[in-house]
Amino acid sequence: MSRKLSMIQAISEALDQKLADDNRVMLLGEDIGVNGGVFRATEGLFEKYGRERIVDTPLAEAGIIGSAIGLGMNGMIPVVEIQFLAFIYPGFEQIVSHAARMRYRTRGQYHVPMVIRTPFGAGIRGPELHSESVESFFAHVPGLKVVVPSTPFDAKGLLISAIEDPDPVIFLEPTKLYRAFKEEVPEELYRVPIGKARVIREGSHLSIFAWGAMIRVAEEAAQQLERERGWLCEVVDLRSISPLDRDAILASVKKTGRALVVHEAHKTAGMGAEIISIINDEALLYLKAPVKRVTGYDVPVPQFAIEDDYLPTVARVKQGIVETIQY
Amino acid sequence: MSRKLSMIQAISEALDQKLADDNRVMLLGEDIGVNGGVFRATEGLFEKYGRERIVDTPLAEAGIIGSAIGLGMNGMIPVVEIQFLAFIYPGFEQIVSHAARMRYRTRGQYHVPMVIRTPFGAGIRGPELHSESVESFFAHVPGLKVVVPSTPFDAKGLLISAIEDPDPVIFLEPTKLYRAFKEEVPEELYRVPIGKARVIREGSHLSIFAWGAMIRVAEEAAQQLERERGWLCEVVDLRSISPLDRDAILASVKKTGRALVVHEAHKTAGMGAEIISIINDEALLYLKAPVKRVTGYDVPVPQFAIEDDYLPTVARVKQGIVETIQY
Amino acid sequence: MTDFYQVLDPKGQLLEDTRNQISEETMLKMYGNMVIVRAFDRKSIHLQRQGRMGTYAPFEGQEASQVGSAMALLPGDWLFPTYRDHAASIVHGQSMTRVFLYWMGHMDGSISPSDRHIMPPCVPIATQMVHAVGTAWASKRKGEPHVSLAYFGDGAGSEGDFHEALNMAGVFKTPTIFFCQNNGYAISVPFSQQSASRTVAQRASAYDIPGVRIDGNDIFAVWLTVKAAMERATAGLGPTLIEAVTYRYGAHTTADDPKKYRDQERLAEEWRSERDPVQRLKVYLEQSGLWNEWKETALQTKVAEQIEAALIEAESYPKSQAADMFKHVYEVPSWMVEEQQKDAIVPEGKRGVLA
Amino acid sequence: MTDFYQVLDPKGQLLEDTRNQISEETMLKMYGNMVIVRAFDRKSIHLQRQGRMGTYAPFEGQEASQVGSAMALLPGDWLFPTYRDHAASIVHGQSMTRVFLYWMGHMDGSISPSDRHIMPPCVPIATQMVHAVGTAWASKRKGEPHVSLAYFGDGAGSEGDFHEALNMAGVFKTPTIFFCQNNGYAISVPFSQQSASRTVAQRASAYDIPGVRIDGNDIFAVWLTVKAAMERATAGLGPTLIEAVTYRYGAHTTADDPKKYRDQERLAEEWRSERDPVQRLKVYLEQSGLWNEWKETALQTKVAEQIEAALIEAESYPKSQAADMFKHVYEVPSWMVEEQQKDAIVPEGKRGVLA
Ligand SMILES: Cc1ncc(C[n+]2csc(CCOP(=O)(O)OP(=O)(O)O)c2C)c(N)n1
Ligand SMILES: Cc1ncc(C[n+]2csc(CCOP(=O)(O)OP(=O)(O)O)c2C)c(N)n1
Ligand SMILES: [Mg+2]
Ligand SMILES: [Mg+2]
Repeated sequence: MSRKLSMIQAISEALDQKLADDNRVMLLGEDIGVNGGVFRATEGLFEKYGRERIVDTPLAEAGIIGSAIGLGMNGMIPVVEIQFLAFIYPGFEQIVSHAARMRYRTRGQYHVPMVIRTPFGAGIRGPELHSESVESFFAHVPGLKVVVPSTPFDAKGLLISAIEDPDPVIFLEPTKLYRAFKEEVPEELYRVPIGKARVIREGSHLSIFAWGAMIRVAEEAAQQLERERGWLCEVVDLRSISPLDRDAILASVKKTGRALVVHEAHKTAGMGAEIISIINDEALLYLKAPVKRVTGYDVPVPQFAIEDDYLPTVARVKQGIVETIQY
Repeated sequence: MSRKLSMIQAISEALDQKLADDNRVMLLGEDIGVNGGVFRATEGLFEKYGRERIVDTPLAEAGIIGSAIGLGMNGMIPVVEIQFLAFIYPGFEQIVSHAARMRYRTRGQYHVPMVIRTPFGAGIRGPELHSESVESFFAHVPGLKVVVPSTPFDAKGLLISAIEDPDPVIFLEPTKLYRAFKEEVPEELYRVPIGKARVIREGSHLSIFAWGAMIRVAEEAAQQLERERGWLCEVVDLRSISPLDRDAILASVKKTGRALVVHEAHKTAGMGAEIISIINDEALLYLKAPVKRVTGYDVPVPQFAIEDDYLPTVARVKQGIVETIQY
Repeated sequence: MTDFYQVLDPKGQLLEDTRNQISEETMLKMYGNMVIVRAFDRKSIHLQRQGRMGTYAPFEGQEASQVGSAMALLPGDWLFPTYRDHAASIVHGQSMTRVFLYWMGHMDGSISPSDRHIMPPCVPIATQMVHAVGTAWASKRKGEPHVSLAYFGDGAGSEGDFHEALNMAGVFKTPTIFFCQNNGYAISVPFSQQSASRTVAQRASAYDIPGVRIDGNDIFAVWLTVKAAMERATAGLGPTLIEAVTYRYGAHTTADDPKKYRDQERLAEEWRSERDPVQRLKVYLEQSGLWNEWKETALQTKVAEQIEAALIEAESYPKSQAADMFKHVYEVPSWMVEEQQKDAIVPEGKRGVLA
Repeated sequence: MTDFYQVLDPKGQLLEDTRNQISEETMLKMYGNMVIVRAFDRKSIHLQRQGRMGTYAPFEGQEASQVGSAMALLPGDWLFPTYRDHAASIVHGQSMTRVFLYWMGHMDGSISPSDRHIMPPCVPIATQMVHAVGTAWASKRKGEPHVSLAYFGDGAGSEGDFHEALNMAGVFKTPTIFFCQNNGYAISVPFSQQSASRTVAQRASAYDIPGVRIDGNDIFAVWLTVKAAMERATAGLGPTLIEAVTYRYGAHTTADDPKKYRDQERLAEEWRSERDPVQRLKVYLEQSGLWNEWKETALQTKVAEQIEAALIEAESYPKSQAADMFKHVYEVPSWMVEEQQKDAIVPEGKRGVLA
């Protein structure tokens, strides 16, 4: 059975079902208890599972993430909510120097089955530092996995996989998509595998690699160009930022010979560069044109009055496609 | 006039001369005062400039970097020493969310003329977390500059430029090179410009892009292959990681048609990817082979017994060159 | 709630004679300022509801804390507000126009008046506290008699930066004033769950610096306490931690619903009717013959006009433009910034049509 | 220095009657443990000088703090050492072999015995303190009567993580023991410059949790204090902060030269001759008729043999290999790990010769 759910509902359901399924699962975060989370991802869970398992923490991200590491090492499965991605920085050391390395340092004796969920990305008219997308920071850290859903279905299935994953997973939720649309989501527990991309639109002229809120921008651009020029762009939702699904990237680009990456993050040292490098490594000779990056600019995400100018738009993606196809 | 100095001496001299030159310059850090710094970069400066300007701080990186931001906004030029790169993480939020953005948020009214110096990189048999090279984190942050010297001469000139730069500069000092060799260093104050690479070995068969301690590995590999096969590899010391010297990268690769990047940092989402992307953007058609990355692996930097296996070696670089040239 | 320093009790009665410490002029200014910022706050909520502003963080209930502390400052003092301290910013000299612009998401919303040091509202919790150590330290090094005052909330007291700031300020005896508005909540989390300690002020003892707990709805107590802290600070005696006990009547931000986590009607009503900061000063001024209904009416009219004028100015201020995003990333733009700016200013209609 | 809890004074005299609290067997074990770890420490410095080990962090002078606290623990308790707390690890059950391996840079150097929870030495200062909140919290949730004990230094008290750990442990009443060895220095920085407060223990009042300052060179005081904290913790009363005042006789690490920042000869000599933890227990045991020179000689011989055996084991332990680097990055290796492993194990001689 399935019903139509928004992404936030799908996330909430995944949490609920894993809480019911596994007594070791605990949620930790600021305002996630009585208040149900600032985006309401944990609505109703406090009443259902109690204060032992749905924990309103003090305002201390290093403390939250660090104690979640300890909880994870001692048999719990902590699912941490960070209120917005930029507020993960106080806990950055705990993630990079500990969560990602505990299994390694102890030669597998201890591990940290932690998930850190956090809304990310721009486009919601948020104040400063509510719109960051710095996924490449985490992708550069061995020992972490990084996941970004773009649909309610994937959000539920990926979150369940993340909670069941024995290693720490950074789970980035595109704020803009929380309530953007609904789709059929199965009622039962199901998994979407981490590390697997999904081709959401087949095509032969060019491959677009994207994730999160940029998927919709990519799709729209692809649709318009099909209508306008008959070009068929393949859209690949990478879903996992680390590890990237190299096979999917290569399969698509070997077919189309042209590619474009869309991401909200700053261009320099963003994940677009890594994707280009994977293509360079293994499919250079298939390329008919340079791989294009349509990304956020190398400037701080501006105040919201002009955030739309910062973000990749359908027009910018289309321009990139045109330039790549007509190279 | 010049004399032969090691890199640490050159750094020390740059600090000394800027302290003498500009009363606003202050040094802050753990053990930099009476003790002269754990690597002795500040030896003798406490005695010379006193505790007001050479400040032994509490063990609190967010506090050090955060207060340096305030000092910088109110007329001082703070030069912070972080004992090892990994210990910058507690201050990561201060760097990313404040130092890098203060000019932007205040529309130029306040700025942070801060330098953060820190030893980085492996190869000194250091304990855990004493050998990281995560320069790409900082290169992904607009508003920061990132600099890495590979010679005593450049260290002094770049550090002086960094201190005089009105924007925050992350100054990464390859620990392994501190005392590796000496070279002629002018006595006077001089600048090496930030953002400019240096071709340290001309060549026509392949371009090697590297920085810091990897320069010596790259040079050695190039020399051996010239001897062994007569191949002339160009070695480009990027020196600035942000901004990268795109012109130098493109000029070299357009000439050679083949390129290889060497860095100690983990491969995925490291700066090698960005360099490949710059080449992809502007010089794809010049490439006769994929650009190779010879880098640290996507594993935590291991304990020192096997750190040499983690690091790019001359043999690995040579293998990369051979594969690229014989592609 | 009673173990704090109070001068003017909730009924508007003076508990200690402050006549030679606070002039009548100052008292009237305190009142005028509280009235205008309250009106500003209500206007902002209204504008947000109308979609003319983004998410907004109201402060009604906390006027005495913000106005009293900011009024104590001298023009050269540095002010570090959070996202909730626009009352303090306005009192220290920020224009209401600019505060409107900030909440409208305008790029120019956090520029300080050039003759003041009013920092942009700080969003990441507690991070501004260490900046205020640094600016104060610099003032001290330069021999300037200025303090840096950092606002923060009860929730902020749990962050590591709080601790590092207080310790460093204590070690270097910087002229920093750490001003906590303990409004009882960090969004939904009550202070009793936020902290293992009963008060924020007691944390000062961890650093052997003075910690003072005051009635944050008593503007006299606030003003006098900050003045005393300023004296200590500029005398080279170092920082002070002040905990002003107060309450926000409304939501955390316009995106928040306080009914989800507290008995909003009862509690807010109780604070408003029994401990309101504006009302108690008004009663005192009236009883002292310094205020009357006629003056009140005139003030309210003036205030409404001023706010309206600021709003008109804000709404007719030149809009932020894509090009603004590329300014002030560095003093000298990087090549990436320069090049990407060219890409960004292509008009949308002109994109994707090259062929 | 005297405002702390002391049971056995520096002259080996008992200040309070502890006979029914600490058994003779325990006392003898305390002594034996202190002797062996001291010998281990000296051996390690020696090995480092010979180039058989990497940089090493010695703890001589701090034996009572480490041995006394670790001996108080039960097998199921969690131990979070720093880079200086191998004495504690050894006492809690870590093999000396593994400690040697750790300092030899071996990949297997931080594996806990499988029937203990001994965490790897924590390098980034204060970060382990929050882990000990988490593990203790989990013990509590599972209803296991175990504590988590985190070691840290006086310098660590300045880090934000110290504050967040204490506050969170206080809020959730986790069975965590925060054990500070205040050895007076964070590398070169004396505590007086590290902290605005005179003691570490007083910081407990910032969290309304108990803070105890003890003579860290008095193993009885250490043991009794940790036992009391364990009782509180497992009774659900929450964390305790313990400040054990002690001194490291030697360098911060073998890479450090204490003469640069303190009057090393005078100070270390003073501590060693006047307050040594091993000597004072020895005097007490001798006076109590529990110890004599004959036993001492036997112990020293046994200790030397044990250390030698551990060293031989460590030096003949299979060397770390490149392939080890790729293990345990994830439970299931990523494709990057798998592929790069293939690259890494190409023998050096085989590289660069494909042609
Ligand atoms: C580092 C960080 N974490 C989380 C947030 C999200 N957040 C914004 S305000 C707030 C509560 C702050 O409470 P308090 O310090 O009491 O100040 P108040 O809002 O009551 O004025 C939170 C959790 C943030 N802005 N920064
Ligand atoms: C976050 C961090 N910053 C800096 C360092 C470098 N460092 C290693 S030990 C040390 C001093 C620690 O002093 P203390 O906490 O008193 O412990 P002790 O060494 O005296 O046992 C410093 C600064 C580090 N390991 N981690
Ligand atoms: Mg609050
Ligand atoms: Mg110490």
